[in-house]
Amino acid sequence: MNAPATPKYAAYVCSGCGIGDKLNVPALEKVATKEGKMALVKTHEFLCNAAGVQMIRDDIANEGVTHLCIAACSRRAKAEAFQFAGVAMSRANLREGVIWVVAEGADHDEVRQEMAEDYVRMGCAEVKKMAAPAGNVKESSSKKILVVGGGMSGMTAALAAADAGYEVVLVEKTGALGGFANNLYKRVPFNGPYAEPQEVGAGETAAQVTGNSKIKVYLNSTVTETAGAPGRFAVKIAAESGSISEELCGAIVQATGFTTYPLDKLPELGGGQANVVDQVGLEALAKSANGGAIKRADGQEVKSVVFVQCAGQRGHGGNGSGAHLDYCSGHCCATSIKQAMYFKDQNPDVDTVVMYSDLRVPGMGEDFYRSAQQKGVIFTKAKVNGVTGGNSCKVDFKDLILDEDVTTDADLVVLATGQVPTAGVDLDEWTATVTAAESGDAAAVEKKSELQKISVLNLNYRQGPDMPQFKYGFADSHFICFPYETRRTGIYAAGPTRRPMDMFQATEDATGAALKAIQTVENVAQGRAALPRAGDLSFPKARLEGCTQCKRCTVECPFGAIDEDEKRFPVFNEERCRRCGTCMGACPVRVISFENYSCDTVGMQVKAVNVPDEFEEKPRILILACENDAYPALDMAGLQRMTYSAFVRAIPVRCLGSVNTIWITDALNSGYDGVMMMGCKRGDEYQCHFVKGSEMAFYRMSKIGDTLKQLGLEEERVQTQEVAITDNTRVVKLINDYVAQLTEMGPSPMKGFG
Amino acid sequence: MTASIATNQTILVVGGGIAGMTAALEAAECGKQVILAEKTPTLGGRTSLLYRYFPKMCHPTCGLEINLKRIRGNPNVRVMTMTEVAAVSGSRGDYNVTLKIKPRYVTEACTGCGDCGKAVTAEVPNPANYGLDKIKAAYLPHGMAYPQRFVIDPSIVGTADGEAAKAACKFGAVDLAMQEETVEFKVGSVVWATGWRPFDAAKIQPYGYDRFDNVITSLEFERLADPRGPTGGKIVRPGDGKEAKNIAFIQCAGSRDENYLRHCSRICCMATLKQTQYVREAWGEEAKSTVYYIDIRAIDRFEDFYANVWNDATVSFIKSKVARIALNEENGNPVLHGVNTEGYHRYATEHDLVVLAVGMEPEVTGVKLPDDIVLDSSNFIEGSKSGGMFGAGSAASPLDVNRAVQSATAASLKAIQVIHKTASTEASA
Amino acid sequence: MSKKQYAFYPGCSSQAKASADNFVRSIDVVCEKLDVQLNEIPDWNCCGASIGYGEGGELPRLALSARNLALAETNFAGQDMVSVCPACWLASRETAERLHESNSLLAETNEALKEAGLTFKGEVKARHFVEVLIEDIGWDKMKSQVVKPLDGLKFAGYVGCQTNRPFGIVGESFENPQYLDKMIETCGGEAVAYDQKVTCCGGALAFSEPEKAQKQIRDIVESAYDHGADIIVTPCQLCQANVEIYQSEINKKQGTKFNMPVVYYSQLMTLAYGGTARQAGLDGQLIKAEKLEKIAGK
Amino acid sequence: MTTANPKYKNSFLKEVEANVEDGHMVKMCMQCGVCAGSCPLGPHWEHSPQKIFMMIRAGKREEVLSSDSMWMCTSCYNCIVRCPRKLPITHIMHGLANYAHRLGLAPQGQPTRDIAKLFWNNIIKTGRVNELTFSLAMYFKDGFGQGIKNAMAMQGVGLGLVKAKRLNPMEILGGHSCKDKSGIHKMIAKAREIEDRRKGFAQ
Repeated sequence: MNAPATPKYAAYVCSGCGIGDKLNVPALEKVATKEGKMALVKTHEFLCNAAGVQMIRDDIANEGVTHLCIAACSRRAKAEAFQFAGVAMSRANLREGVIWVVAEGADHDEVRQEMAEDYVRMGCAEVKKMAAPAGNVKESSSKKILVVGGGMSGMTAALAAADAGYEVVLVEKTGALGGFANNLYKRVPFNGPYAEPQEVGAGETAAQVTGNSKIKVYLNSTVTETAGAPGRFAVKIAAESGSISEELCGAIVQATGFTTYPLDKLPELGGGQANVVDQVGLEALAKSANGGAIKRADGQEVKSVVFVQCAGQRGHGGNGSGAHLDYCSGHCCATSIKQAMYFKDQNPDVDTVVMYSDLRVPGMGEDFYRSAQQKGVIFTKAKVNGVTGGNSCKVDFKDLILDEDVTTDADLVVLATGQVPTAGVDLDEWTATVTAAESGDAAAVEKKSELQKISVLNLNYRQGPDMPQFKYGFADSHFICFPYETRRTGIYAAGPTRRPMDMFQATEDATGAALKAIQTVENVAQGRAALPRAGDLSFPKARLEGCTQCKRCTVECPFGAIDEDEKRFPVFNEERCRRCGTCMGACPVRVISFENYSCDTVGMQVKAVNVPDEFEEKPRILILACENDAYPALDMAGLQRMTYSAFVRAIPVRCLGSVNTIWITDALNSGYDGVMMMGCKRGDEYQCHFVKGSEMAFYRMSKIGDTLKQLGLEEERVQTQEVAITDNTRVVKLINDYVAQLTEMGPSPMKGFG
Repeated sequence: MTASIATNQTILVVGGGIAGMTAALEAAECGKQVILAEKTPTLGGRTSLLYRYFPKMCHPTCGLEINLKRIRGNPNVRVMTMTEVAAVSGSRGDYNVTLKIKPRYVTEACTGCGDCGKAVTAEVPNPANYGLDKIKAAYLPHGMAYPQRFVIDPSIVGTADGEAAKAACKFGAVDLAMQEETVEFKVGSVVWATGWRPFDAAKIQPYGYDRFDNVITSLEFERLADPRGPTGGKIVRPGDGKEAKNIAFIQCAGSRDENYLRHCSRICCMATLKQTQYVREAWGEEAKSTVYYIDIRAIDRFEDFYANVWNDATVSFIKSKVARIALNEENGNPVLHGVNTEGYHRYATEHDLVVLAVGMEPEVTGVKLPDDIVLDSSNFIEGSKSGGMFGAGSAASPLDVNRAVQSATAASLKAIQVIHKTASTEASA
Repeated sequence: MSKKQYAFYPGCSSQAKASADNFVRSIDVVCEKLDVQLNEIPDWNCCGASIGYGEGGELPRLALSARNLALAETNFAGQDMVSVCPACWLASRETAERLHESNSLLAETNEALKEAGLTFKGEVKARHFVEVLIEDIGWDKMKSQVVKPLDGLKFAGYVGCQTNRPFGIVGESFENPQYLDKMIETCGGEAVAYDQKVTCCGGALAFSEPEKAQKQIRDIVESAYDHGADIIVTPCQLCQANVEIYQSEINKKQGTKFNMPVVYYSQLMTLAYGGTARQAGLDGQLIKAEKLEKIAGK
Repeated sequence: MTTANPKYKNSFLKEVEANVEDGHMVKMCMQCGVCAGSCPLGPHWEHSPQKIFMMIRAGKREEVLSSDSMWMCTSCYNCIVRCPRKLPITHIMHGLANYAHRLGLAPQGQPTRDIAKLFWNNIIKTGRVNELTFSLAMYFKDGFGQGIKNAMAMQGVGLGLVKAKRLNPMEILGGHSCKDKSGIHKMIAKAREIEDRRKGFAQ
């Protein structure tokens, strides 16, 4: 819905929770009326209770209030009570932000009151520049789910989405569904009693997929182009035959699986030699034996077998030169246990030895381990120094328990090698190649088309054709609480392309990814944002007439949400957007804004603060705090009644990435003595849910030095800090130290000029 | 409350930890109606009592803030705290559930101002710190508590303290007459995200958790390291407040042991590796962590975290299940007795503090569950006979947070499928 | 009132003038006071003890214990078989349980038993006398009989191994069992806390590996002294013998001055129940328990 | 039976499973070492139980059976109650010792082995222990001269026990005994015969 033609502004001051005792509320009302220019100003002794909220509702209904500033507690408190559809609302934080953090006692009454009055000024100034986001409802958007990859993960995702009532398009590059599972004789058990291998069931699942009317399967096909955005992905699917089909999809599940680490890269463990196989090689032997005696390639019955765990895995912690995979593939211990059972179940006299460095069978896998021991499988903690294949294989190893070097022989040696993800193109490599290609490097041009061939999605995003890869080439999320939160809205990786995993986890993972895909198409239909600003209806708008085509927004957007049209103007794909505002922070001409968050909503707050002149010795410090970590930390400092300087004025921002340098220069121009920015941890282990926000802020501020010099200001007047949500104690110290430092430096020379 | 709050198109999620919040939110953000029932006074569960996560060393509170914001902003989720499931009857698509709501003695009118807490003198063991310290008997569970409403401990109801709390509240939010309530309604599907509890370390008698002050659990250690914890983040001994620099971590404390928990709890190895880094951060080169283990289960990409800790000079690893702990009566140091099985070396080693990496026991262990539920041999929830109820997160299997959330997301869709089937059959009928 | 009836398996050391002769005398008094009647199994045989394994092997040892169990079954049908000796109890209970678990083993054992004209039906339950006291008699009744509380005496309750492991008394911890301390307190004595409560005394290896065993014994006695005990109390014959007998040896070899009496819980009870030094078998101590004799003399 | 044992093959493990009391549990050990740390005589072992289990799996037949480690068992049962895999370790140790002894591979002059033999013969003779003859037998097991020394060394104790009426000199003339000695002898002979048959010992 759109706000009525004539906006009406109202402010509501709560006098509860001690606000009335510690502050001069009538004075606050006066500020709201006189300076805030609020048409309607009311005080309530208990604003968040039913009566208080009803009062506001009535004003909206009867007085035509369209914009309201609630001067009470933190925006993080009583959020449910203060929910009013269709009106713009700001919150002036008088409780957590003022009375709970300013020192007790009459000596502080003046500064406490000044602080509160400023927050009221800021709240009123902010709301005047806000509009209630209407949201961009797109009922017509596509709710079809594209699943890339027809293995266990892909098939499970397809069925999961179909069973929830959604159309699915499944693209598989080979001629059959089933993927890696088709290689297996049996699988590790999915459920109790975790004692015996189970039937794989890939065939049954494939039959369910092909028999499901909601699922359209493309075999021998690959995705050659993915254009558009969530709700409107235009997908080109090319069959081997060369025919191209087009599908309009709403969201994508990437279940492109893995390949096994090449055996021939492990000569030190006998890789490539006769009768030395990897786990998938053994599955083949077991399949052809089909319950009978397992025979080697040369047809000889296997009477003794050694399993070498962590073969070319876990770096130096595993077996092999250490120059292979640094990670553990997680499933291999259970897989070798299962494979040893193939032998024992067929003939208990077969000697089966599993050489491990750490046996990793978490959860109920412990029962599977016990079951193998019950069957007589021997487990040895060992470091394998070398394997030679041939008619009688030799395994040189150190028994770490008996602490001695031994050689044992075996008819067959099985190397537990790792999973290598199939996640398409590495974007760093892509960017490098493209840059080189654009500068006319012929080889790069060649390489670019090679890369396009290995791409699994061929996205036409300017950031590259596939999902950004996390460590070791897995298309995983960077976040622990949000395993499906990646940098490509509406695209979710599932199964071993996301993280090394076994088949059971892969099916679970695929089900989860299917949900996220479904959620995406529902969000798009309602114009809602995805995590972390789930449900946000606002989205960035640009006044293109003011745009200088500098491309900063398109380059800096962490989510690849912004394309460029032929005239190099930015094209916003709001369905890809996470509403972080990084584009807004990047824009030098300030043409990008959200309905409820813009250069003005913050800029006006900065300007609204009443900055005393240099003689009053009351410095003013602007704090721009990340709304997800630093601002809650400030709130919790209040909750614990810690005290910090009443000279600071804190404004929550969506992300430091959204901080536009104009706010800083405005603040300094209007006589603030310092500006402190508080954002999340940056670097490899960054905690910013908008990926580069904190990084950006530090980068941009490093560039602000010259501006400061022009203003004749010390660099210390702008400070950027990493603050974690648990830093309630530290944040107080940061503030007080900074205030002390600025007091030391003396008032800003800009005072009075603003 | 009436049955009308829910229909067979509603999903009930039991448990308000990170798995339960996730299951509820993912469904709600797909447009489904969800009731989220939590046993304690606040959402957040075990993760809200963790200081940091492995392997990123980031703060669980950060994710909690995002999830709470999602819940505040989503009318599809109805949160019920201090609420337990008393009974579930019916089957897939059509369950009748009975919930019991314990009295909080504080109504929705609470603003979290804290006056009642100031008025009360009695103190109770602080649940947010596993009882390592005390809090007022009228309290906010912790800084991130949601709903942000105080709780009055039953122990002061009917006492002068209780009356003092009542008198102190300007908003009349304290209701000492509050009684346990029972509500019944229909739901289509139930997701059990009931989580886990630390295995009772006192049962592991050779380690003397019940006899020695300086033998604590990994969860208690987590609170010691947390700036919001009982020691303000100082790693000191509960016994005598002495700085704990030389710390032993004993793995598989309860797990992988047929006398206690037959399963591997999966998270304890990584949790210990993480905690060795707390020790390092606290004491630098003076720190000394010794990890006594059977197998280090740093699965998949966590391996590199293990590799880094392995290369940390302040941390050493001994492949050994510690046989027993004795006490040095002079200095209160626990003395660990055992054998390093890599080559058979006996040890009798003194440490300042011993941290038992206790295993995960399903919270539902010993709880009477609906007959429809299917449990495995360790009481993890495999699913339900009629296929309308699902385990999620560490209620389904011992999982780390990342996997628990993944599992909860999957469970959420399974619940949605049940709702969808019911709806479509009703439509066609 | 009618007495509780049990088939009694005394064991070799409890015979007249055997190493635990004094023990059984006190047991008799306790039974008398608590209305317990122990019916000695006719012609019972040695249980094979723990050391029997070396030569005895598996089945012969099972047969030995099965014979006692069979005799109990036939002579005192319906009664539990009670031992005062941990080794006897352990062997009997273990046999009963293993034969219960394995039919083949039961068949083989009975095949052997037939030679002695017996069969084991697997009905009788093998119990320890301490179980009878705690589970059948109860703490209240044990306390009710106390007329001469052992005021002011400090005891180190030494549980040792086989009364405690692998079976132990129901509900007790293997590492820190409480019942013996509770018995001491029931008799009015003070139980000191010390760290060798369940340390092994060396068992049968006291004979074959004297140095190693005596190291164990030294630890136990030393800790008892360090924690202020006057007397060590134990439920086990082998513990009693080893810990008492070898103190002089250790003194001789290591120059210690150990002189710590080692008595049985039943001796404390006898005295607390008003029994004489003779009834309590205090004359059986190698290291005289003067403090107890004084109380008996009161 | 005494074929050379290939390394890391099942043969010796299988032999142990067939012929050693509770030997079928050896394969269940997960090498945590709690038994090794729990044994009171641990410091005197050459090989800890858990290590012996590994040696069995590694096929070290001679080293295991000729080791005197299992003869160090005091039957304190600490290992059994702490083992996370519930291996009946004490029984397995007893079983291994007995098996080694029967095969004649157990170390010669291993004192516990000798005493075990004396003890068994002592109890089988009459069905009950004769503590006096047992003690004397022990003193004289290493020959007369040593026996006198041993006896003298323990004289004080002996006399003390006699004075305390806890050792009866008259037992030299037979002492306590079961009535049905012959029945017991036949029973034991039979049991041994069955076990030998089962375990494949020559009659």
